[in-house]
Amino acid sequence: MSRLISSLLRAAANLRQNWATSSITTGIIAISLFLVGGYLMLAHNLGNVVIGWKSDVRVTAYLRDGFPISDINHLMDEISGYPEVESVIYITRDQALEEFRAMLDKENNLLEGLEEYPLPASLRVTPRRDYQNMDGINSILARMGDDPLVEEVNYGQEWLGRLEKVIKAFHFIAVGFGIILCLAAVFIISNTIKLTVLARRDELEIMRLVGATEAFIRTPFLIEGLIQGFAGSAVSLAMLTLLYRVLIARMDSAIYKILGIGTINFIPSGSVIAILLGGMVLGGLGSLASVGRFSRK
Amino acid sequence: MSRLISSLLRAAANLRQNWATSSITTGIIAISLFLVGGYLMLAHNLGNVVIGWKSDVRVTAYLRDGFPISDINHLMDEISGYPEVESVIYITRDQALEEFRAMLDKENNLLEGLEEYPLPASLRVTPRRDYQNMDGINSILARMGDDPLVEEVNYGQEWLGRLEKVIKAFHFIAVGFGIILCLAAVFIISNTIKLTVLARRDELEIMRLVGATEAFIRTPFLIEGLIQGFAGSAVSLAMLTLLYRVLIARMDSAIYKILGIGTINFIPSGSVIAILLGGMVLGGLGSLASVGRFSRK
Amino acid sequence: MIQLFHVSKWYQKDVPALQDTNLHVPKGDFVFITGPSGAGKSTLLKLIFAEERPTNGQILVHGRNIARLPTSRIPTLRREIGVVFQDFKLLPNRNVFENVALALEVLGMPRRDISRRVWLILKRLGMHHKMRANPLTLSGGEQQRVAIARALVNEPLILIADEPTGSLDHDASDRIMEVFTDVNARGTTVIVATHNMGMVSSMGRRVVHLDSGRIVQGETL
Amino acid sequence: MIQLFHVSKWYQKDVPALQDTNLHVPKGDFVFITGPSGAGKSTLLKLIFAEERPTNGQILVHGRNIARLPTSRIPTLRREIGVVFQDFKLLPNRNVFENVALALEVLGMPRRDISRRVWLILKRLGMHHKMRANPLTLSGGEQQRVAIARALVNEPLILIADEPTGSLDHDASDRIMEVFTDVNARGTTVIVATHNMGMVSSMGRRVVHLDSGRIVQGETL
Ligand SMILES: Nc1ncnc2c1ncn2[C@@H]1O[C@H](COP(=O)(O)OP(=O)(O)OP(=O)(O)O)[C@@H](O)[C@H]1O
Ligand SMILES: Nc1ncnc2c1ncn2[C@@H]1O[C@H](COP(=O)(O)OP(=O)(O)OP(=O)(O)O)[C@@H](O)[C@H]1O
Ligand SMILES: [Mg+2]
Ligand SMILES: [Mg+2]
Repeated sequence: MSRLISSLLRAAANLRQNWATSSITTGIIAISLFLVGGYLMLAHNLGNVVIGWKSDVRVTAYLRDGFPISDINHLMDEISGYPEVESVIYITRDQALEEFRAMLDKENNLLEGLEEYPLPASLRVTPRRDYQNMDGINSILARMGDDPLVEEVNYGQEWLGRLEKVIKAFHFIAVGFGIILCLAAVFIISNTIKLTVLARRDELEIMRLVGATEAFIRTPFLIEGLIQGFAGSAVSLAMLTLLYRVLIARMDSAIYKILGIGTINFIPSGSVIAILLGGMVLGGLGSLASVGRFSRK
Repeated sequence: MSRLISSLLRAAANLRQNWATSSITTGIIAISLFLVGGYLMLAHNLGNVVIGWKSDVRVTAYLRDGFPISDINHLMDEISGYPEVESVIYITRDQALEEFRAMLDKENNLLEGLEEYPLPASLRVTPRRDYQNMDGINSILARMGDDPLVEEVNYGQEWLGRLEKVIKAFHFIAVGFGIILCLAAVFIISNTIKLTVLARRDELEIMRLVGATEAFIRTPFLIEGLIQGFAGSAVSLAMLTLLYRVLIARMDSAIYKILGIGTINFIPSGSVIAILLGGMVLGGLGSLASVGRFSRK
Repeated sequence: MIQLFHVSKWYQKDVPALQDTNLHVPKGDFVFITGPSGAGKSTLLKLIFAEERPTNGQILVHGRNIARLPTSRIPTLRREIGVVFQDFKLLPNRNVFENVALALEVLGMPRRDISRRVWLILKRLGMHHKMRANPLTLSGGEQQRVAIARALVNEPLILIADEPTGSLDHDASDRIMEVFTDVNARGTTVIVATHNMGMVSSMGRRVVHLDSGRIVQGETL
Repeated sequence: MIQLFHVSKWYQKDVPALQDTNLHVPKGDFVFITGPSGAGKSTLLKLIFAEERPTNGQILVHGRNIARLPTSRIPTLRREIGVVFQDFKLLPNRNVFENVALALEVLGMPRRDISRRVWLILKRLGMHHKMRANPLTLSGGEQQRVAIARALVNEPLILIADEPTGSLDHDASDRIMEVFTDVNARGTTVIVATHNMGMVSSMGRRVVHLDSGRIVQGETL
């Protein structure tokens, strides 16, 4: 216990005496982790944008003419009971025509001659968020089976397939760059610490010459590294919070609408903890490893 | 001249004698610039993906019935003469119906009863790449004016407006993160160099005590910084090239198709030069500034 | 008890710093090592506290064979030995008190005892008024006395002093020698390398004279 | 010609390192500065080559007022002065040759001339065989001779030596004093701070004795 206190005191003294070096190291740790955190925030929010895109996924079941409304209601009840389904709406022929007109926008007058919409009435089935993908759609289709009421089913298979692949490609790129960024942060932080330890080789040697054990020498270095790592990651989180607030305050809410998200989110709390722990582990282990490296000639 | 040579020799000797420090510094410069370059490559190629999206931009001019084909040909010739226009195609009512059927995909049988497409024949005008935006479309429309042959014009104004805003938002985010990344690289590199100079304060002091002028002391530091900066940026470019080759070789050509690009590109040559120069300027000036900072007590 | 058997040290291929040296320093002895610059005095001392390892030969310190001592056992050895380094080896970013206290901290001594003992030894060497000063701001002689204080503060079994009075005037040197005589009288084995022949002769102690890496006077096995 | 008028140096508030000191060292003189440890010898020397600035008083070196010399003019001053530092101040990552050559490189001398002159001075001090060695691998006395070589190699107008024989044996010290006498005979003003009273008296030169920051013997205005 008294050993730990004495190590802590020595670590604190070292940090004070090498304040220039310590603050630069802390700064570099902070900036490196800020990059990682900033990228995480970016990726996290762009991920939400992409999820937003997928919310257009739905199944249209065109109905055969001539069935009574009670049959249709019964089918709707059944479908909305599926665990994968969020909602079911009945679209009449007239509504479909209305929508088609709205889609064609200004060209309404072109459709003046068209009295009846060429497509039949349909049920519009929106899956729950977790099922807004190929697998989800397929399991809804499997449940629906071959109902006599349903003439045709359409869910933009081509479009959905393409979207899923685009998302996969983006995901691959995003994760790839994220990994590179993390590795770079680890490299930069550990090597910065190595530089600071290199500059203190004389100190290490003198300690050894007066009979200090490796544990005695390394404990304060470990503590210094932990403190610098903690301070660095705390600063990086503070900078992230600042960035987040600036973005929230300054960014046009129009942009959010365009991107199809309600607002931007901060990085998830798991990532906050990961940054704090990561900083400390990198600082502490980096310091320890560097001392070990200049351990004996 | 002999002064420069002597400075060069001293710089080379210093690099050799502080090889551990020098190589770590070079490594940190390399990794930092690699991040910047890697991000540039990413942004550059995603930019191409976005440009690909815009290639869907085109103007559809619905034609009034009853005009002779010679009039239509004449109008087509006129439009294809516009500097903004890439191509003009004539789409007959039958072709339009075919396309509509293809769009509705499997539901062809639903349209069995439909003999004639509700929309009239049209001209499909594709703008040149530079004019695939609101402004370009508007200037084409201005040229076309109120031609008696044209009943209605449609160019998906809503969709294009939205796309342009999304692109603007992405551009804003991409540039923002790029700036943060560049600033972080500058911070990390300059502070790493400051650490190495801090570790050599004694050397600076001894040089001053034997009568060295500031120029004599700083020139080798400047040269060392330039060399480290150059080596670092060269290594970063080598790593980028490697990354590029791996991506080219490993990435499924399907992904390119999904993303709508032919292949991925390396960063533009201007950026290559910027990275090389940036590394050298950062290395050189960082070194110089750090020496100046510990100049006199 | 320190014993060297046919010890050689070759830093480089061409010339040995120490050659086939035999020496026996009994417990409680007081020995001067003399010889011209580059004779190998510091090398001989460094071998005893394992800063350098011998190229050939065996070294026994309190029964331990230094030539074969595993690295992990070196700290234990060094804590029994107080060393005054020729170049002082003070930590530049700790003050005088902290530098001296270091020799006790490595032993795990409680902080209260450390304070008392550091103060006493600094007082004895006339350096207590500079306790809070940084070594870099001390005069040469003051630094040397801090180095001596650090070597003595843990009351070592063996005191090794490499040119401990090189930066000190005659009176101060005499006072240091009194302190050394005193700790020697309490049982510490003392080995001092020096050029100061006046001091050596006035002390009337055993003298080992080195020249070009060989003991030319005072060798014993 | 070096002149100090009422010079004081206070590093800290409580005690001055040098107090109201007057001194005149004519061109070509050879002066010893003596005094106990902490008396202010090194401080006095540091003031002359502007490592430290005086708190009060004026210092003239070859007509320049050091107390008011702008920082940018200091290198010119220092190139006229060869200094043997008490702690040597050798660059640890350059070899012996490069350390000595540094004093000529700062003058912008061609490399060929540098090689010749460095070799000659190292030979004269018996250190030419260690030309490629790193200072960290040298014995204390060897390092001191390299420091002396660096101070002498540019044939300075003034030679300032702070305890230049503290790590040297009697014979080596005598040889150094011969070299100093020789450069003095060629016109270099020599100022040596030392504790070695035997050497001082055998040389029969002017002695300035310092104690607690005051000149107690040999003061002149
Ligand atoms: N680490 C080393 N590497 C190479 N040579 C060394 C090393 N240490 C010492 N030497 C050489 O070994 C020889 C003996 O050195 P040592 O330091 O033992 O001499 P010394 O008797 O202490 O001299 P001094 O009185 O000058 O301190 C010297 O020539 C020195 O240059
Ligand atoms: N940079 C400094 N800051 C504070 N005090 C200092 C500084 N340099 C020297 N001193 C103090 O000034 C006094 C005189 O120091 P100086 O180095 O001139 O002594 P000296 O005569 O050279 O002694 P020695 O013979 O031990 O080298 C000493 O008490 C010393 O502690
Ligand atoms: Mg020695
Ligand atoms: Mg002094």
